Amino acid sequence: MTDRYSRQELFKPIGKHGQQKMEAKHVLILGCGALGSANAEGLARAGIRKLTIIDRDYVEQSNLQRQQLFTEQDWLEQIPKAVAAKTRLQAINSTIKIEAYVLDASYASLEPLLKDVDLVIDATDNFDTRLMMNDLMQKLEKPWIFGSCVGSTGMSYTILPNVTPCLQCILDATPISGATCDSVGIIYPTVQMVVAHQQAEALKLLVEDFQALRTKMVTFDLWNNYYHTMNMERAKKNECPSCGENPTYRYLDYENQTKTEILCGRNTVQIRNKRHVSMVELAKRLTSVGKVKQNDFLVSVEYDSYRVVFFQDGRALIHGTNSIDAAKKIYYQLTG
Amino acid sequence: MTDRYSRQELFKPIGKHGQQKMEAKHVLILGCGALGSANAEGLARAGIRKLTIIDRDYVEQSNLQRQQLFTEQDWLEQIPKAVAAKTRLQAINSTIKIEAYVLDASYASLEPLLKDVDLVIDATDNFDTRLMMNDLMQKLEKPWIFGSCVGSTGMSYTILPNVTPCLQCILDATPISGATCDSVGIIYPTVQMVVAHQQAEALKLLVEDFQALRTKMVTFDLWNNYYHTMNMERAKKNECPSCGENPTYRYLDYENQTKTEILCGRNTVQIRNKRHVSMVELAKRLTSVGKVKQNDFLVSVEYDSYRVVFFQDGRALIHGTNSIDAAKKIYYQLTG
Amino acid sequence: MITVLLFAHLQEEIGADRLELEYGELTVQELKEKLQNDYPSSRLESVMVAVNEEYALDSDSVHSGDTVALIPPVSGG
Amino acid sequence: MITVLLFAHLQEEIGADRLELEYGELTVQELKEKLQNDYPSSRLESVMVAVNEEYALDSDSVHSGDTVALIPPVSGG
Repeated sequence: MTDRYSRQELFKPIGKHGQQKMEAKHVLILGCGALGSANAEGLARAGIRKLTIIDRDYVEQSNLQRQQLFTEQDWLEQIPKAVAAKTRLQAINSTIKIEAYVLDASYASLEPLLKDVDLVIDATDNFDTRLMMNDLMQKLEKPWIFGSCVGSTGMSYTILPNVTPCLQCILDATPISGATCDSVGIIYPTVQMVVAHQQAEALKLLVEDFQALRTKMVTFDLWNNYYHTMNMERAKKNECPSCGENPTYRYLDYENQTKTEILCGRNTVQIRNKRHVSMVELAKRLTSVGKVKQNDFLVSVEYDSYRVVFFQDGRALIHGTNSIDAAKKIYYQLTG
Repeated sequence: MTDRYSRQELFKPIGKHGQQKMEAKHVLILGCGALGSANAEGLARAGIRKLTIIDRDYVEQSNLQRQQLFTEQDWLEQIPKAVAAKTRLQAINSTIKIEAYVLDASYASLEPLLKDVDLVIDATDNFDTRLMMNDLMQKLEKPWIFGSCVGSTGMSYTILPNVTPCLQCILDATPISGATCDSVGIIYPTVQMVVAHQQAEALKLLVEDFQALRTKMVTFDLWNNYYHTMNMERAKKNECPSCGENPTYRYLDYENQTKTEILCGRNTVQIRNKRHVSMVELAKRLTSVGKVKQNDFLVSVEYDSYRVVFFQDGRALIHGTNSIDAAKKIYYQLTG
Repeated sequence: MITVLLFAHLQEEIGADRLELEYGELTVQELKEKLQNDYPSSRLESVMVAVNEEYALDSDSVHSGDTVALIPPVSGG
Repeated sequence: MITVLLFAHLQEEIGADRLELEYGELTVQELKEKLQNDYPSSRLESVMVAVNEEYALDSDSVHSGDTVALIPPVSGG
């Protein structure tokens, strides 16, 4: 043994035995923004065998305030986040294997990457991707650790197939409209607090100390000094389409996946999404972002140089771009 | 305004007004190990005016598992932590002023550096330095944020002169013997969790949202899933020698300061400390570190290539080095 | 008295981070409806509810002395 | 019954992270003495004590139903 992990091995619940287990494990981090970069740094320092990082985005100036692995140079050169992260992480720990993918996570793109993955850490910024991941992890029977944050509020929950309720159980029947960092802001300590919880749970899973897992959902508010835990046993639903007795994994079906198409010559991208969004709620929310117009059929908002129109059937038009990547990014900045 | 801090300005309790306040502030971070490096990164990203970092140590391999700003290269070149931190922080944010000092914090070395400091963040690894800092901050009437961690347990508390109890109130009458990372280990999420609390409190102080301050002491255990807050009002003591009616600031007196001397030709450093240490308790504790011998007058322990002997009058001999820095480091690794 | 803890956007919409309500016994669903009525701009549709730190269903009852947390799922990352 | 939450080194020394004690009313000081007696290897000298999340003095009393947290100050950083 080298001295490198000595302080972690001295921690009794890990020990040399736990460190050996950890050094055999492969973790995938979905998203490499604030939560993803901090989680990646933690696992690289802890010395797992292999880390896979997935992100569709590149480093922007407004990321620097809270995204831990990135520098001004990464922003000036517009380096993709997964690539910038990998460069920094290998300087931190050259002994672990890191694979970085610049891609938009979908069922098709993710499943092949999950083959020998022991654990997934959620660091995405939207519930479409999370619900797809939830189905996929139930299907593959692998654990994942939900995490999200906005403002001074964050939450985390460890999901174990066949043991705990899944994300679908918890969110079922509720149209989702999470607040986003682009509408109400975010401070760095909120990120750290979510990551502290995700990392602690990750270490427990990686060293196989299942007894120590939290089992409760944590929600906190660092500015208002709240820390709330919620026993989740009653959330488990037998008829859950993801983890119930007859799972259908509906977010893995082609027709339920989010689809995008460029509308030729119109400088517009159309996004089609099966998720139900309440028009009333959406309109209320978007007023903090830009000028909102609303009628019986649609809600429209001016956002930066874009105009985004949401229809009741789940479609959205992003006017002002021909880039699918740019359009998706704006879409999730607005809808979460 | 640039886009750089936009997500922080969108957060209502900060806003553009709070960001302006923040950009006028000077924070000193005492210690640049695990807590120090993560706190420094948070404040550099948040965009304060000036950051002063103080640390006596250089980067070692066993630091890399949890000390956020450092790379393998820093370890291979044995760069002092304050210097390595500054280099990385300026790459993260070139617009703030950073001063890095490689020095052992004492009353004499610290006081001149505190002149225009608005806030101190505690990231030291021992209670001798914390109690000296406590006296100094009471004397100068400046706020500081206590933080400490070991294993999966950490704690944090915000100390405001003339408002809250001080560290001396809380620890009074109790001989201190904090467990250290070198005896029982530490995991990275414990660090992040303490830093999340310290950073949130720091932001509140820097944007002058005093109403939002936590006021309670937080103690947590991430492995055992504990989160405990403690109302501290009753800890305030009128006769406290640091914050009471007739303060004596005893840790600022020369005779109460920790003193070191090299014992010529003996490859030994002597440390003299007025702090009362229980021999019985010390012996119990050191058994986890190395081979302990004990008699009515002293406790001795074999630690790495050193032999350390503690006497009842507060003296310790560190055999096996002529370096005061090395000796102090070992001393605090053992006593905390 | 029922104590209601508010998280995320509800704090701003309701103008407080905590409410003390003098409602008699009612269901979670009824509590949400009353709040929606009293605070028309609050978005309660997708909120998770915990009663005394336990995940609660819409049909569960809330009694005097209970602490109810209203937790809108946040999605940032 | 008194619930005692244990932090840091006390967990290992006492072999649990929580105790449920059937002691009658006693002071904080007496509680510490009893524990020291029952668990001779525990280091209770410099421990901070909270009773029901409030900083407690040695002379404060502890009653059945109270939660007592024993918090040894940790010093790492």
